[in-house]
Amino acid sequence: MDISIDLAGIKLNNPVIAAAGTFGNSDEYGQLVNISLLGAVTTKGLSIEPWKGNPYPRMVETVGGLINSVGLQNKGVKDFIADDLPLLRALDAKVIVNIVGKTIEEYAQVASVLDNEVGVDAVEVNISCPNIKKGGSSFGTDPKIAAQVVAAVKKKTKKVVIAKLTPNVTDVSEVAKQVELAGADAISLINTVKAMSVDADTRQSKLATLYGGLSGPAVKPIALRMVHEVSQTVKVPIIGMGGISNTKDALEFIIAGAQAVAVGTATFNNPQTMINIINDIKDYLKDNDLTLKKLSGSLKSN
Amino acid sequence: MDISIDLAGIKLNNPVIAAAGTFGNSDEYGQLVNISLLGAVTTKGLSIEPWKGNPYPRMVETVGGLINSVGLQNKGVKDFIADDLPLLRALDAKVIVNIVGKTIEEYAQVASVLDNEVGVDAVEVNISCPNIKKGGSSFGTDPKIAAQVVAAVKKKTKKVVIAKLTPNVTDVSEVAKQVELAGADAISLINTVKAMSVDADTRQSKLATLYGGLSGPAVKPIALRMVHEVSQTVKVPIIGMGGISNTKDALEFIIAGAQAVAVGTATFNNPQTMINIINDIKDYLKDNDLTLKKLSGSLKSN
Amino acid sequence: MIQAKCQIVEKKQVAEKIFVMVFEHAVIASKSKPGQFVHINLGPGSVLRRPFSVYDTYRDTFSILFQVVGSGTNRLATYRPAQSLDVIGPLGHGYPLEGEKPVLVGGGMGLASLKLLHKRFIDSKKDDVRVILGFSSNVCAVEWPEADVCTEDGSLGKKGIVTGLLNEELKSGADAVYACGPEAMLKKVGDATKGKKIPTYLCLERYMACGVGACLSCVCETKTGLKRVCREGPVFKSDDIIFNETGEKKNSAKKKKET
Amino acid sequence: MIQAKCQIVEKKQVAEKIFVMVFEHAVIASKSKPGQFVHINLGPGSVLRRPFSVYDTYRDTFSILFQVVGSGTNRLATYRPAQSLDVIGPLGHGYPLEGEKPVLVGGGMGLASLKLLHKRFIDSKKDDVRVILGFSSNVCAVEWPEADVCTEDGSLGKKGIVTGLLNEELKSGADAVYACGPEAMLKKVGDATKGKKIPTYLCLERYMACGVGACLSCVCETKTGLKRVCREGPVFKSDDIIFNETGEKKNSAKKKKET
Ligand SMILES: Cc1cc2nc3c(=O)[nH]c(=O)nc-3n(C[C@H](O)[C@H](O)[C@H](O)COP(=O)(O)OP(=O)(O)OC[C@H]3O[C@@H](n4cnc5c(N)ncnc54)[C@H](O)[C@@H]3O)c2cc1C
Ligand SMILES: Cc1cc2nc3c(=O)[nH]c(=O)nc-3n(C[C@H](O)[C@H](O)[C@H](O)COP(=O)(O)OP(=O)(O)OC[C@H]3O[C@@H](n4cnc5c(N)ncnc54)[C@H](O)[C@@H]3O)c2cc1C
Ligand SMILES: Cc1cc2nc3c(=O)[nH]c(=O)nc-3n(C[C@H](O)[C@H](O)[C@H](O)COP(=O)(O)O)c2cc1C
Ligand SMILES: Cc1cc2nc3c(=O)[nH]c(=O)nc-3n(C[C@H](O)[C@H](O)[C@H](O)COP(=O)(O)O)c2cc1C
Ligand code: FES
Ligand code: FES
Repeated sequence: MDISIDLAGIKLNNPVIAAAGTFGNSDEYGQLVNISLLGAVTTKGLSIEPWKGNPYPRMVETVGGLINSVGLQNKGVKDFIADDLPLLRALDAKVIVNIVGKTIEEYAQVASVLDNEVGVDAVEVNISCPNIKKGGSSFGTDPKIAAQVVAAVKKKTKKVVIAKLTPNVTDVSEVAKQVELAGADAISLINTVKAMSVDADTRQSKLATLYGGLSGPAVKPIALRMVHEVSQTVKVPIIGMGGISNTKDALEFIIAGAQAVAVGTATFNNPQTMINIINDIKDYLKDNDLTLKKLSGSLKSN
Repeated sequence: MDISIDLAGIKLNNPVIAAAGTFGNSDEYGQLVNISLLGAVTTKGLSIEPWKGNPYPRMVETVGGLINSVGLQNKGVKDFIADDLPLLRALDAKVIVNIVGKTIEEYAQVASVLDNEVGVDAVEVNISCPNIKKGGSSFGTDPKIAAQVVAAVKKKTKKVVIAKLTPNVTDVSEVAKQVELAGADAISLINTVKAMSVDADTRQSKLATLYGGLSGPAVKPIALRMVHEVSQTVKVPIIGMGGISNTKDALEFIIAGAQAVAVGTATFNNPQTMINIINDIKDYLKDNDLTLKKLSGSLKSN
Repeated sequence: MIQAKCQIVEKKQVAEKIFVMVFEHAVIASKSKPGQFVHINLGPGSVLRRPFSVYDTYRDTFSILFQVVGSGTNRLATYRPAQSLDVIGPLGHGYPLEGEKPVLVGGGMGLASLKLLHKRFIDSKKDDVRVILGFSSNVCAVEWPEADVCTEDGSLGKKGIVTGLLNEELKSGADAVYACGPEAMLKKVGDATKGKKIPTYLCLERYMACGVGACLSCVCETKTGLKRVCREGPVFKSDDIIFNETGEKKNSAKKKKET
Repeated sequence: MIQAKCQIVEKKQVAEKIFVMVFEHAVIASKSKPGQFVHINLGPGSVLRRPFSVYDTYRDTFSILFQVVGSGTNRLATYRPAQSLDVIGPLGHGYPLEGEKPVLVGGGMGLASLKLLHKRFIDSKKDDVRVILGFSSNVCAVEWPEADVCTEDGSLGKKGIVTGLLNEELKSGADAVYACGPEAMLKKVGDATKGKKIPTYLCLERYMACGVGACLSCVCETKTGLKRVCREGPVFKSDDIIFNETGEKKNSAKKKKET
């Protein structure tokens, strides 16, 4: 059964994508997962220069979720191209490179460097980074600034540009509308939800930072609502994510309006999650005599 | 051990409150819980005329949480005063009445009717209602409108006014700042997070409405972060809530900056949750040689 | 209504995915009336309790009959004798005992709420009580020797649905009807006695959160307004229930499509 | 590294809250080297796996030794023989075998990573291997006949901490040190051999999510940059580790208070 999709011009063998920051940069999961079977892999947020990220501890489990404060540690675009890209190129799966910056220019620079690289199918603009010029609030919480970042990246690359939205906003569809107008070829959401966990014994944050980002099944109902809202607003394809842990979850996102889905936290629990979803989606479509195209956005009103 | 608190002039025997909409209007839990032992009970959102709420189904369980779309069904302020208030007056616990409206005037009217009633210790202004004049988006997502609602209520009552904030905003501390300026005597947060659940078989929302509100342990890390943010911004006392299910959770909120805590969803799971927290907080304070006052907002930086 | 840790004293599988679980608790056992239910906490990790009819009581024990249909019932089925679960009960208003020739109609697991009712009728010397049970197929059938059974696929008992058998009983003088099962079936049972002055009691099953009337999630439209199934129900007089509201969801979905 | 359902073939409680759990899996058993770990999925409802050192291997089985310290280990302790758990392993880089007179130093459950190392030393005819174990008290002590034991409260073995015993061994010619335990202890072990040209290997335990190097949650500062404990570790050369980073959190908290 054909479950390939066209994502803004890129052909994915199936709609299942590894989410940024949860699947490493190349073959970290290669011994456990046949990565070539995935629709696409997204690499960890990449900046123009290496970033050190936040101190340890960077991760705490919560009910149905986890909070991370990795802080976008990465080796910088040059080392990525030298060390990791060759391995990624050899995969059947498409390659989406998640890019980050502390100024609009930095985003544009990373995109520009990647533009010449064979094997990079799309760049995903992670606008959840702290905007150092605006006192650290994230680029993605202001629709105008979000649009500026996307426009700047668009100018520097012929690759498909995906805008990755943050859920920490009053009106996610307004942000979606603005990044679409700025030229985003696709939209992915949600990034993690700003969250906190306190150790009642030490009376400190359980992370080395004060806040982190919540992901996993706990945020799924929020992510699904946002994907639906955005799907009612924009025409570009949507990659839905946030807590997807099994085939039912993936189907919910597609029905609500996503063309593709990404899996993050669930991979830590079971690295086979994405492979299982790919197989089971086929069964569901057969059983219900549907195609992915018909399924996507097919939510019936009540 | 004394764990009483002064909440904007009301003396609560302890800092544990039943959250609005989860504990009924009077003695629904009376056979299972000694309600008089609680710090306060908050009644279900009350409007000037009866509201019918949303169609069934109104509730769906998710991982670590539940989504409800009860839609503020209530009998209206007159019947409440006649049927329920006499029972509430007889309790040792303080009584907070959660009020709702579809226009700013409706909020003010409910507050005005309640102002003469003995046994109502505070009104909690639920600004998460759909603002019918503004196309249905909630009053609480716009700091200015949120402040207007609070100011209008303040004008009509001498009772303590608590502003209950919605988490569905980019900057919750901005809303908090504005309602404080408008005269709120205390702030409570969070209300439920806008969310969705889809049935992959019927391809419909699992609720009769499209979206509902997520509560329970799943949202706790988000609620805790917001309580901390708000505590850094305002001076009025804070009632923290969102997923509190045990004493550790309650302590986390108090450490992060709350003066009191409210429990909602966890009561459905175990009606004894609040009683357990009240008892265990005492032990914790003894063991750590602390008072509630010292504990509140005592988060140490990392 | 009380909340108590109740020890499981017996668990037996009676059909595929169907279990009887017996709990020990003298107060809940002695206070439970036919049609009432218990609200069970499934242990760490679950958010909501799950409601089950009191299937039977015997001395200091009460039992439930349940089918594994989702994650909660799946979890429940993993518990074993000697373990304890936190139970609230008995909850709701049960069936009043009326009529000399009552008919009890159960659809699927709905039968669970009728067993104790049957027993009480026999106890009160109303021996002329009939039981009609309908199942989708043989697979989920539960034995009840006195019952007339029908299955949709004819794999057990008569082929057909319960209202066929019910109509026969009504013709031969049945003077009270008690039913529990899927809402589509309940509606048909209500229709069968409509205008006939035969008291008809229907037991509704709705998603519940609190189980005690506090959360307003389990509401049902009636002629006297919205009622809470957990508190004013789960048993209602057939005439009172406005069934449209339940179907409203799907209907309005269709309507919107057509326009 | 593979991912496999592994059946529990044995479970025994060896002290209060301390269990040995034996799993059957030929490949994981045969590939596991001393100091490596397995990453165990605790079943429905848990988000993250939990890492445990491979305690021992025997034919087609491998075992872990674990202490119940929180919700995850509590859950793990509820599993029984004949049940299966999803295990990823073996993971990480273990201890290299060096020295003629090695000393193995375990603090608390850290001993779990040393048992197999001890076995390999004996296998390779390095009989002059010493084992020093330290516990906070008798309560959590685990038997290891060859070991010198000390407890902080003196309730078992000598009263004191492991570095006391270690220094004696160093004086009497120990030429390699292997340690696993709380980071404060590891730091002291590192200090004890600093500048002494005695190869010292420390096994770190950090919160882990993926266990395979993908998520960057388990990082540790080293002289050659940030390293992933799950992938480049958990065993590091003592000289390489920069311990300050770990303490940084509390230090900076104090500093801020002082200013
Ligand atoms: C008053 C009352 C008495 C009940 N008595 C019994 C009984 O004696 N024996 C028995 O087997 N079941 C009984 N039920 C139904 C039982 O509560 C549900 O089957 C159970 O809650 C499902 O939980 P789950 O997590 O396994 O299923 P979920 O995963 O929540 O749902 C699985 C499927 O079950 C259906 N379902 C879930 N909850 C309900 C519900 N409350 N009512 C109807 N369908 C539901 C849903 O449509 C869904 O498709 C009763 C329900 C009520 C309200
Ligand atoms: C490579 C590695 C090997 C390990 N080997 C063993 C072993 O052989 N036997 C054993 O008993 N334990 C071992 N641990 C520690 C074990 O993984 C933790 O005890 C376990 O994850 C705690 O889970 P929990 O949910 O019960 O505790 P939580 O509720 O998560 O935490 C309870 C307490 O345990 C501490 N804790 C949690 N995770 C860790 C961790 N990763 N490292 C140190 N402390 C932690 C926390 O400080 C917390 O106070 C190992 C850890 C690592 C990283
Ligand atoms: C450990 C971790 C690291 C992440 N790193 C990134 C990142 O570098 N860039 C990014 O856009 N999103 C990052 N994310 C967010 C995920 O890609 C994803 O949007 C989010 O986790 C929600 O999906 P999930 O619930 O399936 O994990 C990270 C998430 C986690 C848990
Ligand atoms: C069934 C239900 C009904 C609620 N009704 C109200 C309400 O009427 N007014 C209000 O301000 N909040 C209402 N809430 C929100 C709760 O008071 C609380 O803010 C929220 O559920 C988070 O707390 P929790 O996670 O402990 O439930 C309701 C929540 C639930 C679950
Ligand atoms: S379940 Fe809460 S009112 Fe019925
Ligand atoms: S646990 Fe993910 S990198 Fe180590």
